[in-house]
Amino acid sequence: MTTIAPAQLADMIGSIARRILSERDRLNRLDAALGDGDHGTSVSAAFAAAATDIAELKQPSAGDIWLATAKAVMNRMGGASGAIFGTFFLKGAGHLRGIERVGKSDMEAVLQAGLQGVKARGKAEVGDKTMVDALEPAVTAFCGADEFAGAWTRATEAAREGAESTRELVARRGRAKYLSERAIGHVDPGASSIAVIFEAVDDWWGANPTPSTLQFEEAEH
Amino acid sequence: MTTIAPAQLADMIGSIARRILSERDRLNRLDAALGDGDHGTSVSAAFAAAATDIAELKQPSAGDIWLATAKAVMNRMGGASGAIFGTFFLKGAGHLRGIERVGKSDMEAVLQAGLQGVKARGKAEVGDKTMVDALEPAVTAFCGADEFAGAWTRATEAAREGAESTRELVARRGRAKYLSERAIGHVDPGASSIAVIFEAVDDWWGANPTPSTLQFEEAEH
Amino acid sequence: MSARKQKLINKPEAIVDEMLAGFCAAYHDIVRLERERLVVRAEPKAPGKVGLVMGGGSGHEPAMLGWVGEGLLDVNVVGEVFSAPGPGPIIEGIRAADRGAGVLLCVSHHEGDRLNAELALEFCEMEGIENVDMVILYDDISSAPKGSESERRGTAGLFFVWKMLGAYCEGAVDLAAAKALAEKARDNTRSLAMSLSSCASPVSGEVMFEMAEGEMEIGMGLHGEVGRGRQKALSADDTIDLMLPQILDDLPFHAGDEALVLLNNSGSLTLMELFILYRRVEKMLREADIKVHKSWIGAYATTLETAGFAISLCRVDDQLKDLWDAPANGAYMKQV
Amino acid sequence: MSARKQKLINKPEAIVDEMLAGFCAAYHDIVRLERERLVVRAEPKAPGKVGLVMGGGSGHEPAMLGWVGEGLLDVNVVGEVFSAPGPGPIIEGIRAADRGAGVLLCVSHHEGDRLNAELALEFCEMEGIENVDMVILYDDISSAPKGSESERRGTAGLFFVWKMLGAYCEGAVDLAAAKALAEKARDNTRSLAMSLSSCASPVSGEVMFEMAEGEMEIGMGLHGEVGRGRQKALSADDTIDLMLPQILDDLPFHAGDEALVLLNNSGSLTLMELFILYRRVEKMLREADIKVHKSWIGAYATTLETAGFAISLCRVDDQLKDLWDAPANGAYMKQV
Ligand SMILES: Nc1ncnc2c1ncn2[C@@H]1O[C@H](COP(=O)(O)OP(=O)(O)O)[C@@H](O)[C@H]1O
Ligand SMILES: Nc1ncnc2c1ncn2[C@@H]1O[C@H](COP(=O)(O)OP(=O)(O)O)[C@@H](O)[C@H]1O
Ligand SMILES: [Mg+2]
Ligand SMILES: [Mg+2]
Ligand SMILES: [Mg+2]
Ligand SMILES: [Mg+2]
Repeated sequence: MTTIAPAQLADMIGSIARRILSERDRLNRLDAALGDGDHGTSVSAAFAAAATDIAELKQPSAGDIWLATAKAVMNRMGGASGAIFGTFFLKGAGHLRGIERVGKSDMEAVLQAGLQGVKARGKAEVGDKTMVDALEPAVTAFCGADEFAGAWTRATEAAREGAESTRELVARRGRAKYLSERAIGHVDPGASSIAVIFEAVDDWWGANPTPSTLQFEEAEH
Repeated sequence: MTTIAPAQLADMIGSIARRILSERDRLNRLDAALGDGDHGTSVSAAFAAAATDIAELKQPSAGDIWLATAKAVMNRMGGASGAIFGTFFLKGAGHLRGIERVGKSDMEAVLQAGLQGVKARGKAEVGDKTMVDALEPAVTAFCGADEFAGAWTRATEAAREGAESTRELVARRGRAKYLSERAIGHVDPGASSIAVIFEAVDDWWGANPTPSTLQFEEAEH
Repeated sequence: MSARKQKLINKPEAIVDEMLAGFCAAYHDIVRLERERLVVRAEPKAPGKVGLVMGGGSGHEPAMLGWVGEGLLDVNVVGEVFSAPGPGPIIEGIRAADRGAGVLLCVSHHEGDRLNAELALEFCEMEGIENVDMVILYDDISSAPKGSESERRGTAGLFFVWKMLGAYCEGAVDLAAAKALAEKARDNTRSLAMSLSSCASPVSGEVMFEMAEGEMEIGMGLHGEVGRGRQKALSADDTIDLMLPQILDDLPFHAGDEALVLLNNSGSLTLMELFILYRRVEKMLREADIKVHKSWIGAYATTLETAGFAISLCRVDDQLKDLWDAPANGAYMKQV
Repeated sequence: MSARKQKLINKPEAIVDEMLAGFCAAYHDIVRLERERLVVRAEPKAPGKVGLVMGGGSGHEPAMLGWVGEGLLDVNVVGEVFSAPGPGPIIEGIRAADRGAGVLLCVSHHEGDRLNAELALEFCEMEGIENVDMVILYDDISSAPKGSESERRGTAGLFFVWKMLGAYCEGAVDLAAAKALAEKARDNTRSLAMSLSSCASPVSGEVMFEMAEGEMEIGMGLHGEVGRGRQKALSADDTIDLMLPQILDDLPFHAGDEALVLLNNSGSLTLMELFILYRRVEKMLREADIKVHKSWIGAYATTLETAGFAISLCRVDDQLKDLWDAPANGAYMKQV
């Protein structure tokens, strides 16, 4: 693959949903240490809802899929994290308008727009112990790679490292901020779920799905 | 002593109050197993109030002292036990009307009237795991003895045995009734406080207080 | 789970008096502390009307303090935690409630409350206080079998009786009629409680009884009196399915009946749980064709911080409905 | 003490929807479930008046559900436990509250609530929904220092704002004026909370945070957000002596001021404890010559079954007093 068709994009969201679900309890446990213990539950419910909503779209464009994901994540996750994770897709959806098959440079723009949107909305920078600690290095790594395939792998590694880096931080955003030093020693759940999302996409890309395995029909381009 | 003067009767109540106070925590613990854990607190507060109220009476008769004790016990203890323990003194007070110095046969009538009043009021019989299990044998033993001194000692022994006998019983009255078989193995707190009261009187009698040690003045008869 | 032993109090001996001081300061437009342990209406009811006195132990707040006021009780005589007041304070309460048409002393049926009420009435007779009567109220179906209703305990469902009797006595001039109305309301009321946890006494700091996490007990009394034994905790729906039919069968309630419904929080259940429970109650009543005239969900008669609830139902006819709908202005019972 | 993990629920995923079904069934004369997660007044307010929408996470019952009704909120958009609803439901809520004079979206200040409100307003603009504004409300003095008031969290004291703003919007035709009134009420309100215990999530069944028996923490947020660190639990009077002066100094309140006072139960404190606490509050205010216009003691904005409380004070002038005294008819806020 060098470009991604809308049906494949939809399948990718489905893969993310399944992977996040399998990590739900671990993410909840991470959140139990820093927040209210629901991150796994809400992020998995959000992506499951996104997959369902997308499946109901008729001949969606890439932008439709990204927008549906944004809305599902915002409305199903709720809370600050729903707004943050949702904004990531909402801003990306803007960049997908009019694009039929998503190439690597399109994806770079989508990820960049998402990242900037997240930072503008949530006012978090790298080092604040949030999902930005995983997302920003992942997006940078993705953009620095030449090809789609290697790009997902490098982004995944960067996201994992970024998530791990939150362990030693004090939180300046989100619920964990009220813990002050008591937050040290725990990995941020949102950063971990970013790593899980990139992992899921990387594996999905590796499995290299063909249009025939996908959920709904579309005209081949 | 072969008769008790009102001032001595007042002193006797004071002795009961002190002894009950020293047993307060043990009585609370007994009640914690079978009821709400307050028996020691309430019965000690009640006798303390009785002693105070009596000290404020001007030249009280024996009946006045018994009535003041009844009212203090009823109003300070409250609850079923306040009514029961209070009735014991209330009915006794009736028999003391017109009596200036209390002889053994007067005391027999007082105790009998109190016992009958308690049983009529609370509908408890021996074997129901209440204070009646200690009170009835104590009164019987008292009446069976020839003299005041030995009578208190025998009553005390009977009360102690009666209290101990409640250990193997299921309660049919009071809060403990709701415990059914779970009450077995625990001594009834009300029966224990009856034993403490008789012990206190017996010891007080043994110490043989003279009018000069008493709290208020009265014309000697 | 263990009950909370740490309490926000000062001296254990002073809790009742300090509570009353705070309560009466907060609601001085509704109640007044006539003397130690005696909460009376700020504005007494019209002369020539039957007075209503209710005595009882504390630890059940807002019961009964919160129901003193217009269209409700005239006087609440407050005892120690879970312990009825003695006859002395009750007599003072009767005196305070007397508006010249007699006084009805209401007794939530527990041994202590009944015995002290009896003693108070004996003293009244001795002291020549006339035109006083008492009514014994009960509603808890778990404490004695059908046929032995008069041995049952008084619990949360008496809420209905106070409200309707209070409305009635706002205008009543006849003590016997007031007593008959109280009995009518009582005889149409049934309750059943359950608990998930115990509570700890603010006096002794001791847990009242032990309950393990994941256990429940149906039929507990308002002071944690033992019910029908422990069982594994059920879901909300299964709990209602177990409890509500017993209440309906006991009166029994029939299709076409109208009822008031109370879902009473014993202390620390959340309203979220109560609303989830009520959803099932409402469904079952709808299916049984029992019309809910009005429902109340909240902490009305508590057992300190016990986690549990009671369902109470009162079958109402037109008279009782009118009395229910009449205005009331207590600190914790307001109706326009 | 450990928090109660055993909950009376059915499926954890269904708690919010089942709660709303039960709540709306019980209070169908006051509220209606317009659609999933949208609680609206049974009778909408007069056309041409400003609509009031409040969104928020659940777990705080009776807030905010209980304050939908005449003289109060028009719409409550309900989120998951302790989690703000997303922009989609908020927009539906705004639509439902629109009576032709614009809609004010009230936000209790927490990151999630603010972000989703901002998103909702952006979507409204995109979709051409006009005359919508939002107001950010806060009152918790422990969450940011004086001078940084706008970074503070919204907690129990917003009770005052809803009530007065609701009364105002019953007649208001001007959105900007409504927003200004909300800000005025907010800027006169201060709160401080404390806790003795944690709570357990009904979703995960996990305890939110651990607290040892005998510890307390001053300044906790409405979701158990950390306050000023743990300390040994104090007596009731000492706790008030520690907390109330901080509130008075913050506004600051002056001798001669009039104030509304709320003593809010975080969940499982007993009313007995609250009355004992209020006794000291009232004394301290009296000594500071601050007149209590009206006081409320009870569970208004809870943190599930947390044992703790908040003190909230709102300085009132004649306008605010009139708005406070105006009638209200919500399921859990009734005033004649
Ligand atoms: N302002 C913010 N900017 C970026 N990420 C944030 C922000 N606030 C919260 N998050 C992320 O959200 C995660 C928590 O998500 P979740 O548990 O689902 O939400 P909630 O805290 O509402 O329960 C945090 O771990 C953090 O990564
Ligand atoms: N009906 C009764 N007849 C005789 N004694 C009773 C009766 N009910 C209760 N008691 C006595 O009262 C005791 C409990 O006293 P106490 O703990 O002070 O009262 P409460 O149960 O109200 O807390 C019981 O141990 C029992 O001996
Ligand atoms: Mg979370
Ligand atoms: Mg006891
Ligand atoms: Mg007791
Ligand atoms: Mg959350």
